[in-house]
Amino acid sequence: MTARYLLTRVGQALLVLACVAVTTFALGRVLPGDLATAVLGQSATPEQIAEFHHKTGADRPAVEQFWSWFTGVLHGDFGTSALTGQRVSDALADRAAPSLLLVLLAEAFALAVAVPLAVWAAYRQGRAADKAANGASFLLLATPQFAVAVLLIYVFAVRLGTLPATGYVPLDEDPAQTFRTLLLPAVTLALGLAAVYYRVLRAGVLDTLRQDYVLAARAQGLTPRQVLVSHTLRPSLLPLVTLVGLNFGFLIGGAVIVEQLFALPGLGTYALGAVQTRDFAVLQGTVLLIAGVYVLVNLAVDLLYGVLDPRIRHAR
Amino acid sequence: MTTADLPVSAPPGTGAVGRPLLEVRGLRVRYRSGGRPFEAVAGLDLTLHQGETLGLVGESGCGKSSVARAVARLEPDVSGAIVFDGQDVARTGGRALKAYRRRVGMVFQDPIASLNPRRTVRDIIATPLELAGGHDSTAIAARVGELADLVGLHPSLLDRHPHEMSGGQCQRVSIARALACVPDLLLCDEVVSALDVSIQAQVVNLLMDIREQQRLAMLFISHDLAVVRQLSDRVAVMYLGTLCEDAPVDELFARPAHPYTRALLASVPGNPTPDTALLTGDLPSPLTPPSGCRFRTRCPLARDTCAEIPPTPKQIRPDHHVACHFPIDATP
Amino acid sequence: MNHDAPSPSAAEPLLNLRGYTVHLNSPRGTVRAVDGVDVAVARGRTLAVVGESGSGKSVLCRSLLGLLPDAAVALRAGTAHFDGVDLTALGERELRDVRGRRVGMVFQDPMTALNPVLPVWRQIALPLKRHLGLRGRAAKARAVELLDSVGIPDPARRADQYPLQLSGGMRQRVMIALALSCDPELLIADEPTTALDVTVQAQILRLLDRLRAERDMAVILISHDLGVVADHSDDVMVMYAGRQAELGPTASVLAAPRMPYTRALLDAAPTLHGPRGQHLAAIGGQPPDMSRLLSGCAFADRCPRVQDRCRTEVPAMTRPPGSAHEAACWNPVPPPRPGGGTVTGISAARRESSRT
Amino acid sequence: MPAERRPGLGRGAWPPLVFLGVLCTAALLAPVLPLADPTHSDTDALAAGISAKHWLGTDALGRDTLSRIVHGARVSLVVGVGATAIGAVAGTLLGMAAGVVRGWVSAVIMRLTDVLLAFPAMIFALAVIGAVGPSTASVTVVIGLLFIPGFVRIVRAPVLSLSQREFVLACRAMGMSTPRLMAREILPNILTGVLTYAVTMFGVGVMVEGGLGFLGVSVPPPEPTWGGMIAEGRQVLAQHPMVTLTPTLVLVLVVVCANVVGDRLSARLDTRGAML
Amino acid sequence: MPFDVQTLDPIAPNFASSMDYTAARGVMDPLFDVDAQGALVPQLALGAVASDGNRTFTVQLRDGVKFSDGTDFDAAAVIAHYQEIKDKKTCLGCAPRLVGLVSAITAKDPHTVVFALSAPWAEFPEVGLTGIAGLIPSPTAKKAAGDAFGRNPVGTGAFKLAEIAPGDHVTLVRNETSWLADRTYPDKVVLKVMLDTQTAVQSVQAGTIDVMVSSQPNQAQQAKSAGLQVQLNRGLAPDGIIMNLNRPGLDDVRVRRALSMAIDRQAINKVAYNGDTQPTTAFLAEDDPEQQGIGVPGYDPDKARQLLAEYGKPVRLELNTLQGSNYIAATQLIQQQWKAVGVETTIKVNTAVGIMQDVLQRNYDTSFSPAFMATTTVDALEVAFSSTGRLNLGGYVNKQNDELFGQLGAATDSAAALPIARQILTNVSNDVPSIPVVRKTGMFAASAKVHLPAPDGYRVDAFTLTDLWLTR
Repeated sequence: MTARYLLTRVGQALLVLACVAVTTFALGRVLPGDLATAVLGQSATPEQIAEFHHKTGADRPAVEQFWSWFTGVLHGDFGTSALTGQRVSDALADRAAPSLLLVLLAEAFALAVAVPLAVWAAYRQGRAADKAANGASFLLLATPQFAVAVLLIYVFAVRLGTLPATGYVPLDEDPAQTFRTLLLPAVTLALGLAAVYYRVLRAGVLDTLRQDYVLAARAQGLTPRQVLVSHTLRPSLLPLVTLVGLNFGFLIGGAVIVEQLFALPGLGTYALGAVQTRDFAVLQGTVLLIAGVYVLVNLAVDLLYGVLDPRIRHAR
Repeated sequence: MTTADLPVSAPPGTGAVGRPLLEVRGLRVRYRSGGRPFEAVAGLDLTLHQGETLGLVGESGCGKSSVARAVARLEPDVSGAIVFDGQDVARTGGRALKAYRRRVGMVFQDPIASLNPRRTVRDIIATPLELAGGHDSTAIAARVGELADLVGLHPSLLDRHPHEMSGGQCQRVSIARALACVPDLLLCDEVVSALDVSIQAQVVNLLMDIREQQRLAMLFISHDLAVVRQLSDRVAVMYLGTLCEDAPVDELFARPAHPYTRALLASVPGNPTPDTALLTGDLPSPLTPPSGCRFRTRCPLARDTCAEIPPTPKQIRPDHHVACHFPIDATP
Repeated sequence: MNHDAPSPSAAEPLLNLRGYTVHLNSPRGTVRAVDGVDVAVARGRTLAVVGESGSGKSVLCRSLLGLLPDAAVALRAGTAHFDGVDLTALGERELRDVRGRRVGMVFQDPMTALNPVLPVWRQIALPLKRHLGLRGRAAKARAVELLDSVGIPDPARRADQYPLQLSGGMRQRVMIALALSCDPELLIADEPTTALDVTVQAQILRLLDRLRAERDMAVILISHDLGVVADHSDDVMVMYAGRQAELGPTASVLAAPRMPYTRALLDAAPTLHGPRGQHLAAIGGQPPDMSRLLSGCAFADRCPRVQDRCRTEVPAMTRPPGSAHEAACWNPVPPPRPGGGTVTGISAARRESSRT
Repeated sequence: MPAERRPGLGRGAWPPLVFLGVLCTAALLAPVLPLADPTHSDTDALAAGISAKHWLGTDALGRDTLSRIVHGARVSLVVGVGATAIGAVAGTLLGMAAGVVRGWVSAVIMRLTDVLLAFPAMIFALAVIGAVGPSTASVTVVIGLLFIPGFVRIVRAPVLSLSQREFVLACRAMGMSTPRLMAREILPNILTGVLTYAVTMFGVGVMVEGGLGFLGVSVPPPEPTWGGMIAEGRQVLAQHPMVTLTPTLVLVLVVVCANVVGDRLSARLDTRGAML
Repeated sequence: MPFDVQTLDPIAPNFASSMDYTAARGVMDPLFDVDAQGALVPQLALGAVASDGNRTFTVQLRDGVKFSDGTDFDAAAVIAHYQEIKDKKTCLGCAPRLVGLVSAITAKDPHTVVFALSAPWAEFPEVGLTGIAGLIPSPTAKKAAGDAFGRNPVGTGAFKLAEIAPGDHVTLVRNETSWLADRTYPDKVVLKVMLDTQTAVQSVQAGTIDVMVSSQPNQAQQAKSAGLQVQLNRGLAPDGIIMNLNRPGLDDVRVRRALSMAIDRQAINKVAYNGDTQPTTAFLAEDDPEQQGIGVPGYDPDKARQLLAEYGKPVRLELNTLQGSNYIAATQLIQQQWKAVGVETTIKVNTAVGIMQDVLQRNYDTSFSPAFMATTTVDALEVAFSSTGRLNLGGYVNKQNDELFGQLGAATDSAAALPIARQILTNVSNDVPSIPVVRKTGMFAASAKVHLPAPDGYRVDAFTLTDLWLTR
């Protein structure tokens, strides 16, 4: 893997982020509605609205607005929420933690379930265990997040009362409680993810099991465990790694429904709120952060490819 | 409409005399590997006369397939001259390229992968005729029938898909397709390598027959020296993108002058040669070719000069060229 | 090489197949991939198995070690005694102790048969751990030793590399080192040089000869190339459509083939010395559909010497009069005139000279 | 050896196909079927259970659940099919172009899909729908846009490998033009893969519409949509779970069916692939 | 809390939600509270005396009260606060008259403030010294923080602000130096934003939170069936539909009356609100002496059809409502009921900002959403129903009303004001510039261990944190 390759990828990533920034900005401009009405209320006079626009810079030409925002971002300044007066970067710092924790936890759960199950099911292809796991994966794939969430809340929070439905506590206050409050939302996300991961990895393992080197490994008298773990798993992981990366980026701001149902102060609800109140500084900052995480994770996935597969490492 | 309306090749020349049908001069084919460019073919000269078969042999990775693809204009990064029938086609486009493509047919190594799995044999053979244009469906159907007959395909096979046929049958389809527009030159890239011996013999025989019937020139690429010997008039030996030796077939097999040619012959199973002629080691990477003579790292006769000066082909006997500083003197 | 070794029939065979039969499931029905094979191989000897694709030679070897998927095998019959134990009677667990430990296997394409994502030494270390209990440094040291023994230069450095960093020849050497890692008594080499260039093929075949002699192994060499077989085997079994066509000492079979198929196979291959520019002696037609139950000789439809009986009765392996080997044919090719020499370019005599 | 084609999809695929077929037919015929008015409140039967009058009960506003599910299918299925069609057609064209035409064309297409992927999907959907207003058309188009990158990826990989296949080289050696090459030689070979993915994405589309409906930004009421029904039913979940469970079950069933059909298709594709 | 927190500065223009109010009410205290009957309850002020024909009000302040920053609460603080309301004119929750009528604020002594009005205003203490306007911040802190006071409020309240996490929660901690310290039970109160009321009820059930607040009663049944304490807070003002009188059809009073007559308020209460609210046709509380017996035309679909027939042209309308709200169920019923009398409507579901924008730009037909002008007094109706009113969102013009509002302000006592007020309400009920539908109803739900306080008289979805305690 050459430095040149890395440089190209970083360049591409920055280009993508720039495009995302422009798109968000443009999308913000075509949204009907005006933050001024939210901030100033129904009784705002035209003069007050004009003054508000002037103060927030909304009366300047779009290109100029974009440029000043963009240069601000380059200097680490994401602007200020016109609605709450909070610095967007501060808000994002607060909001990123629950989102990141949630996604990390969900991915961890999903992988912990999906990986062993997929390997085992592929090894026992066509047997009862495989069929049962396949059926379960289909069901989970088809069950919408909100249905899972509602069910989990009903069972674990309301009926059994063993886990809290809401009440996120920051990590630095009480890590155990953070974990407990994130458990249900993470499981909600994880169930769907696990089904996807299971299917992809199972297909990958089935594919790998057909490879000559697996036959050769069996011809060496290796135990099924050795064959599966040492020879089969790693070459089968590439599509899964791609997917984990994609989903990581996807969920970091995409778990809107789950965040809302579990009252988690994450990036998704923050962006959703910004869309609904037309708080553009917030919207732009959040989308850019989410896209940044996505791009970064996928860059990492790309690098991980090289680690997992020397063919890729040496082809670059 | 009859098949008489179909394009017909120019009358074949008179063999080795006169203007060559194909002349490749200083051919270079470049690829990129992980951003790094390298030359798969590094300055190659070849001459092929009308009705003649030139065998091109060498180990895998020596660039012989790249030569065929370059001649077929399938390689994007090519320099040098490819003179076909007096015209340099290396950089032509448009009508001239179209006309050239009709006069050159190509057959590939993998018989099944060479055919679109979603199309019937009939469609596949008809494709070049449709592309050439100017034929109605009856003329095309008639020509497809003729071609199937020519390559020994039973008409009942015409409505099958490639995966429903054997490798030998698929290769016949490929040949029929390559012959559809009555080319002057047939490029055969390892066409029998993937076939079993008994089927290989059938296809070799077929190629010998149509070469006679159609008065075709052929560039026959193979790593199998015995097959090349069977089919070729002249043989060129390649090593790591360069030409080692080029001679009439009997001359080459009887009196190989390049140490690499000799080693190749010695390695053929069942060929009685002392072990000392066998090569050690492997082909160097084309990304970092050795300086001077590219064969020197494995050559039993290599000396200091070989590392410094790349050898140029020189004629050691009539029509026998060797690119070696120290050719084996095998004059009887 | 032990010239004094007794002939294979006299020696106690290491592997002895009797009526060995494997039927496979396919979408079109049961395929008789291996049909009633009787053959034996002794320590220190090489048995070549020759046939075109689909003749059942790979299925034969893979099924011996239980490497075919359970669902694919419709029937396995006959016996396969390995050092006195019938492999067909062993369960998966017991077979696992045989695989790699007592029987090594080399596959056709070292590019696909080596795991692309594991460094070379790790791949060798896995069977070492499984069978010999070697771990860590000891395993790596042993892997490097093995690489050295198969002629890989700078083995310590190569051990840390991945297969794609090695050339084709080197990969096959690694594959061989892997197969030999636990000192097996039998090595099955399934077309070990088909994917390689001729110059490298020669090196690999010589390496196999050397290793066999050093370790007194039995070797089963699967090949479709009669030239390779001629140079590197003691005995040869020719297979056609899952059945034995001809079996016996290599020199005898190649010099005086009795089954017309073997004859045709020898004639169809172009050579470096025979006449050229003429048609090759191609075998017409295609191999039979193996999911059909063949009432007679499998080669009958393509055979120039076919008789009525060939289509109705399956020929058994018998030793035709005046022959040093067995063939399955109702109308065998007459033996060549004494002193007539070989018709083909393959000289069986050369093999003896190369062995000294 | 000549290979045999598997006949059809296998027995497992029939029940889901029949279910989807019945649902589609019912949705198409909804206006002429003897169903209750999906927007009419029967104030005497609020959140009622199954009865002769209301086969699947009623929702909290007393509207007939069966009728709302069938009418809601019109939205869900149109969005599922429409979004998949948009994603499939655009994604296939772009993916093929990116696979066949190298250089800047490929680079631009791939960067564009990256941008779409990097954009948080739900936020994108909410913003665009917020901008153009919620309707079946806007929801379909937005979900369709979000589907494009997936199809591009699904298409591009096989196209890349196909374009190195010898039959494609053969066609290029014959002088076949790139558009014709894409349409006649490459497209037929990727179509099954696209179809399989499309069937799965149809299920995803139905589910995403449900999610948007749940957030209240899908097709506006009183037009019944499954997501909207689930969201409205949630208000009375504790007392009347069936109001929300019935549409959820239907939604899950539709997506399961789509996935099973897709799985069967790809299994069939696999065996074909193995034969090639 | 079903709303996000925006600012705790009561006179900031975006101080709006019950979340803002509840938090600010915890940090700051008003001069007076209003009880359920509308009577003044002394808080920071002990009493108010009117003189000069309701033109001068002398307010006696509580002694010995300190702001949590240690400064004294005195007349200067009150004066500074009201002066700022007058100067900035940004206070949304303050009565417009406060800005217009208060001419001078002076301190008679450190604990007595005198408000001089330019015109008589009998209800000045009830309107001007309570609610949002009545919350008194620390002038020192306000000067120091400037615009940032909304995030760093300082008052005399039982609590101090510990943290604001916009979109998630506000944390208040006990203010030990408060004059209410002996009546303050929790050490810490976390006001958590939960946009989803269902989630909120479940959180109470699960014990994650103690009390949930909703501005609509939609989850009351569920909370009750889960065994929670439920308190329904019926407000004095209605929820209803505002109309844009410039739109074809809506410019005709017959159509507007028909629309009101088409609405079956009983059915809406039963179906959309589980019977937890109260149907109404009145702009103020029905039993309010000014309102008694007056209301917009009630349910009479036959008459509605007849009026529409008289109008003669087909009426097609768009009905706006708030996304993700409980208005949606009622909106769908109203759509059906209007359809039953022949008025076709399409529903447009919009965000709060979108509705606000549409309404302010008069880019709407009808809207059943929180944009309805809800007030408890007649004179506050002036903003909505005088032709120049700031919140006259439908373009309603009635010259007689304009005059009457003037007379109402000048009326010296309530007896004189009553007939004027009744005339205004009668006019408005006849003209139907907007349609009251149900009483505004909020709801609290809590687990059994919580002592639920009475709702804050000012809002149905807010309460005074001081009265909250947990039984141990």
